Amino acid sequence: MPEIKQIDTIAEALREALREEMQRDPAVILLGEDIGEFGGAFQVTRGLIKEFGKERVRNTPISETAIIGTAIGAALTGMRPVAEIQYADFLTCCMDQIVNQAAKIRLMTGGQAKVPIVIRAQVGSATRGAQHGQSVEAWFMHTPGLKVAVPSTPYEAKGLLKMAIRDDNPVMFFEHKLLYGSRSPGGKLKGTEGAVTTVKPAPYEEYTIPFGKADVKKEGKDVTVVATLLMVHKALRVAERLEKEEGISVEVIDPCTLVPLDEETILNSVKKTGRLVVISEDCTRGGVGSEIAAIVAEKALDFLDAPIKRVGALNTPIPFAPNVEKHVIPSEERIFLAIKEVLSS
Amino acid sequence: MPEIKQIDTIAEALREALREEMQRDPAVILLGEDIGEFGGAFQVTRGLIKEFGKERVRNTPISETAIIGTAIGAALTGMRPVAEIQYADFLTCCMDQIVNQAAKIRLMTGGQAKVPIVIRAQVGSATRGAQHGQSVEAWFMHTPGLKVAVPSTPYEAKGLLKMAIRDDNPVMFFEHKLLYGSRSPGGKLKGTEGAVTTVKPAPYEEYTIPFGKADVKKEGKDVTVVATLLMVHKALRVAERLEKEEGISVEVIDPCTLVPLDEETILNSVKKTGRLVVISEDCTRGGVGSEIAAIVAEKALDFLDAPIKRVGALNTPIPFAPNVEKHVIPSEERIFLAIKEVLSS
Amino acid sequence: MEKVKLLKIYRKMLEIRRFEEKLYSLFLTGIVPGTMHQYIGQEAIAVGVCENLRENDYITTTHRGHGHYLAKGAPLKELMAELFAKKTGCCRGMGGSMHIAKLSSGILGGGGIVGAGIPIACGAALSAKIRKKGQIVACFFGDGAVNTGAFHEGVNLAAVWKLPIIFVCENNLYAFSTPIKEAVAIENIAERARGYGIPGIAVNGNDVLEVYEIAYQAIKKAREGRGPTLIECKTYRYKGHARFDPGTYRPREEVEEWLRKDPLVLYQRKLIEMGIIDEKKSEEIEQEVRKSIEEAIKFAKASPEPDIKNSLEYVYA
Amino acid sequence: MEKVKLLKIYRKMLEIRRFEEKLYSLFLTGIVPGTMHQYIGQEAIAVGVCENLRENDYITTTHRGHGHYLAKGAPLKELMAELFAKKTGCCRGMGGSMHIAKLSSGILGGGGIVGAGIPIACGAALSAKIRKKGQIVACFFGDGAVNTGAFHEGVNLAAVWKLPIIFVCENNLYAFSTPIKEAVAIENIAERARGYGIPGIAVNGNDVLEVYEIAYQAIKKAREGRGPTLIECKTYRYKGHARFDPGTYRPREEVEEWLRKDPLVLYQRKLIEMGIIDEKKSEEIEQEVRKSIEEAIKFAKASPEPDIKNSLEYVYA
Ligand SMILES: Cc1ncc(C[n+]2csc(CCOP(=O)(O)OP(=O)(O)O)c2C)c(N)n1
Ligand SMILES: Cc1ncc(C[n+]2csc(CCOP(=O)(O)OP(=O)(O)O)c2C)c(N)n1
Ligand SMILES: [Mg+2]
Ligand SMILES: [Mg+2]
Repeated sequence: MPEIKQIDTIAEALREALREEMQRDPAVILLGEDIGEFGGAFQVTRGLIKEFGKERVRNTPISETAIIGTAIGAALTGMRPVAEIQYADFLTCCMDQIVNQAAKIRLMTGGQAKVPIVIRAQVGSATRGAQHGQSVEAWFMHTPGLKVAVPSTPYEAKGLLKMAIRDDNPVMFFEHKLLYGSRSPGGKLKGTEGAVTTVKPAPYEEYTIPFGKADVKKEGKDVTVVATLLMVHKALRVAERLEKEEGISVEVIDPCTLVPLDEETILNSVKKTGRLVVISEDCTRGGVGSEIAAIVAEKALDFLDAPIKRVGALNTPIPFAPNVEKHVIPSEERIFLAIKEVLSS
Repeated sequence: MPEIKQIDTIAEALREALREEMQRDPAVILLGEDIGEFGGAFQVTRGLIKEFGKERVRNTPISETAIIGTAIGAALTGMRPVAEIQYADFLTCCMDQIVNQAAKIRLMTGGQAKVPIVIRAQVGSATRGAQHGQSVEAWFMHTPGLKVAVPSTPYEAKGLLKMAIRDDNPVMFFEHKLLYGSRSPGGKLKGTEGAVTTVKPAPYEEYTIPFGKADVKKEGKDVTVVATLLMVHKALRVAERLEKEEGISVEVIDPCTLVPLDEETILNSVKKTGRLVVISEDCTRGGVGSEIAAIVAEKALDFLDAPIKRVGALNTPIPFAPNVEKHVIPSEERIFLAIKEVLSS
Repeated sequence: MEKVKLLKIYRKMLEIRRFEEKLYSLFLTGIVPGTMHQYIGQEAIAVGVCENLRENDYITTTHRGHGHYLAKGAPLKELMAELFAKKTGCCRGMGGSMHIAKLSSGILGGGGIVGAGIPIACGAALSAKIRKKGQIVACFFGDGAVNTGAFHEGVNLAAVWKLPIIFVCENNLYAFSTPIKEAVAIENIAERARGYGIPGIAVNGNDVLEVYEIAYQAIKKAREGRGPTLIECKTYRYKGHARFDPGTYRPREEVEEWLRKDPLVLYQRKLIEMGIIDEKKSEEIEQEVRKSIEEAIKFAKASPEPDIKNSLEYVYA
Repeated sequence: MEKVKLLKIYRKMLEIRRFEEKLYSLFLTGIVPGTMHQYIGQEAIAVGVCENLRENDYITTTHRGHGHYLAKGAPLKELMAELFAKKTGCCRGMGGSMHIAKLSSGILGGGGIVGAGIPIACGAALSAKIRKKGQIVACFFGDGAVNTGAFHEGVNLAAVWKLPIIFVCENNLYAFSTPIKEAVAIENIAERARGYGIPGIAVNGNDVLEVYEIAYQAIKKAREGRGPTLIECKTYRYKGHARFDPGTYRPREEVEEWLRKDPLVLYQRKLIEMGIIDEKKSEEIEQEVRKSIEEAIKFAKASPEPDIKNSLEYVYA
């Protein structure tokens, strides 16, 4: 067997990040449903219970409020818990603990307390119906006191998760179910439009990625595309096609974290290209794209040569039928047309 | 005593709306904490239990998930429940029922079911600290399947609530704690900057206000201001001052409902004035203002003569100390400066 | 119990079993999209309870809802079509396996959020109480649900308001991969009932007649306005949790032990002993059931996909 | 119990009582902003429990947290300053009455969300267990909290994981305006414990020595790794729920009956009977307490408001 030098899947990159941080710091513990022997619904924590024991890898009953509340209480008293919420849709079951407790405790205690927790949850739509596919990043962008990470490749997954664990604040860590790239239960759906080969492998060596620094996934000069998670990959493919077919040069920016947001990189790019398309998988109305569009309309309006364009999910719960679901989620076709539209005005 | 011909407070306007709808339709029931004998934390339901009995005005234990879940189940089987959540901050305690159930059931059942519920909750900051003052409208704008109403005067309060009750969909009905205008427990705080005299009284006669129709609270030609709830009143006062002191003509638009949103009225106004300031009390990042700014940046960019400006709360949980709280919430001074800024570029 | 009824129960149980078996093999061929949670092994519960229900009574189900749907008497072919994501499905292809609903049959819906159906069931019970039509609600959920806040808030409200509802906990010993011993520190989930001031009873969930009898009493009580009951049915999940999960976290001996307590075999044996059924009759029912399933598959396959425009109109009423 | 301890308990109870009384009159003058929930009438519980705690033990409290803060031994003047919204407050004026915390005294915080502190307390207990410092957690909450999902999920987790925690329910018979009879269908909240597999005990919450004794046993058990206990303390809220609420929804006879069972008077009488205290000693303590409160008021008044820039830096660590 050849020596493994890099990590090619996000699932493994996350696992490695957890492993390294747990080795480094005994205060790091894991909490979540089915994360023990089973290794998590998406197998991210596979094997960790064997390595670190039941005391640090804690399988919980189905009780999201208890999971997050417990993580908070442990964090207040010296631990650094990483909680897994099986689907981001279930964050609604512990919304109070996240929004009213984790995010507010530091301010409410006048800076006495810190709440170093990471809440991992996966978003994205993949034929599981309305309650297992919503993308909810925007709610948490709107909640001061939280940070929000959105890794799109193994490289970012590992570096950002390690950073999140070391951060003294609550971090919402969103993973995309179609990007895990594993074939284990709940893993990559072969043959789905969304199932892309992940890029940017993660090295095994020690590194972290600072929050608030966007990654320019592709440089370009005609139009700025800001995209997150799975949409980074769709945008890159469309960019490639536009370049090849029409000679259009697309700059693709991956913010990597939504809070803090690297406004500077986005604004500089827009100032250069004069055009902006924002692509995120959440519902367009009130979504991630709205915030980014608003920032640009406030801070770089004079540089815009065309209306801003948001590409997001249609404003509907996710339907089960794959043909309708496909229509609801931003497709490469829709992204393609949006970029063309922005370029033609 | 002179004959009462109109309703001067929002609390009374809401009560009258509930009373009229309960008289009209036996399917209308009320659920919530302390809404019975006590009449609700803000006295909106005062007296209704006497008039309609314990069967229809149902005092609940402290269990927001049970309140909303029960409302949904009753709605699925023929009732039209109006649930009161004592503070909008506590919506986090029933977020799943609102987001994953109420909002999605109709689509998930392929249109078989309808969920005619109204969820009343009050927002706004008023020296109660971080967990009793958050404005959370934006989360629900971002949740397809819900409608969102934001009445700013007794007239709208009554007309929109009656409409909400008759709507076959779940409606999030946001009231502002400083606008109730009553002196009962939890009522208007005299002497606070936010405590304004409400305008536009409600008649006792029968009327409803259709959703999705903005109300132009003041016509103007130099700048468009879109404001909600308490901010409508602050905007109007600033507009008055600007008009008097500097001869600036401000158009103040109150969307009345955020979903559906009357984009047309907003866009037409911006096309006329070329300038937009959006004022809402929620945190600026990812807030109501972001969505409205994004729409305008998409659909009326070419008409803009100046960058869009959002005025919202600073991105922090609400601090208790009144001097700091005042600084966090949009003040008339901040609104004044924002409008001036937009006009000077 | 009358013979017809006994036979009807058998037929229903068999229908669910064969439906799930067939579905499993269809699923492996890739023709059925999404995920699914199967009811095999727990048939006695859905049937034992639902045989006590009137057509206008309500049920709420879970992510594992195929069995409840069939037991409540909703059309099989619409269930199949739903799983095929077809326009003719009970939810027009919008719900899928986790979200089975048929309102005209009193099936208020399944759900992908564990526990969430419980307060909703209470709402239906409240509505039934207010509208005074004598309806009751049977609220199904798993052992995993009993640790959610939704369970607690819902059951407490039902107890305080004496709602006409029965809470049916299907304790199949696992919530996904998590054994019940890791999730609660009590022997019987039924013990929780006392903390709400309602009766709680643990029954053998693999014995359809026992389930029927206990449900009968509880439903009678609910219908008479004497409040809710919590019934814990001990049973076992034959398959893995969902889809590709092989369920290997369960000890082999445990699985085998439960396979020996198969509710369908148990009941069939009893019917034979009682002289209600013989090989011929049994085969006859088998054929009928298989035929209806084959027809449903044909129907589902032939049905069109949901059209996009219409589907998006379901967001608002 | 030693005399010093008995006297310390008395002093603490008196301190809370006088603090709240003084605060009430200050509040009426308009000098104290915001809202507040007072602890008068429930002093025996906070003191009876906290006198068993070590300095590095933890407590979580609620919206009604002044008493717990003082009982755990955190500085009185910082509490006063907090209520005055001053920079020298225990939370630098950022928390206010509903959000009393003093981490260095093990007070993890109060909260405006009923029930939400319960799972947080479990987290501290988990951490204590993992870090093996022999710490325990006393988690305070009201009768209203026991119907929230957070209570259920938290207590269940603590039971399953045998966490070193005691759950102290202060049943003052009302949640805001809602009488306990409208909120649960059981006689004693302590009965809920059994459903989680932990012991539950109802005690007279107005008898500080009874509370002390039961808490002592439960804390010992927790510290020895034998898991949590639910203690229900029957008591009464003297004032309305908050601020201007006159609490008129409560029958006058009920209020009067409870006023006759005043925990402070009861305890004072006992101390006199035991010969621990006499009029002189009692007056001496009274003076000390009043003095410390007056000093705290002076301190709070003289303290500066929080400055805006610094305050906003608390959002992130
Ligand atoms: C609130 C919530 N948390 C977690 C999940 C993921 N999940 C789906 S089913 C399941 C196990 C449910 O167990 P149980 O209630 O016993 O039902 P069973 O699957 O055994 O029928 C889990 C953890 C979910 N759907 N909802
Ligand atoms: C989740 C939630 N729902 C409602 C409220 C409003 N509220 C604040 S205190 C209270 C009553 C609490 O009663 P209890 O727990 O008995 O405590 P007590 O006030 O009697 O000390 C209510 C309803 C809240 N703060 N949080
Ligand atoms: Mg189970
Ligand atoms: Mg109480």
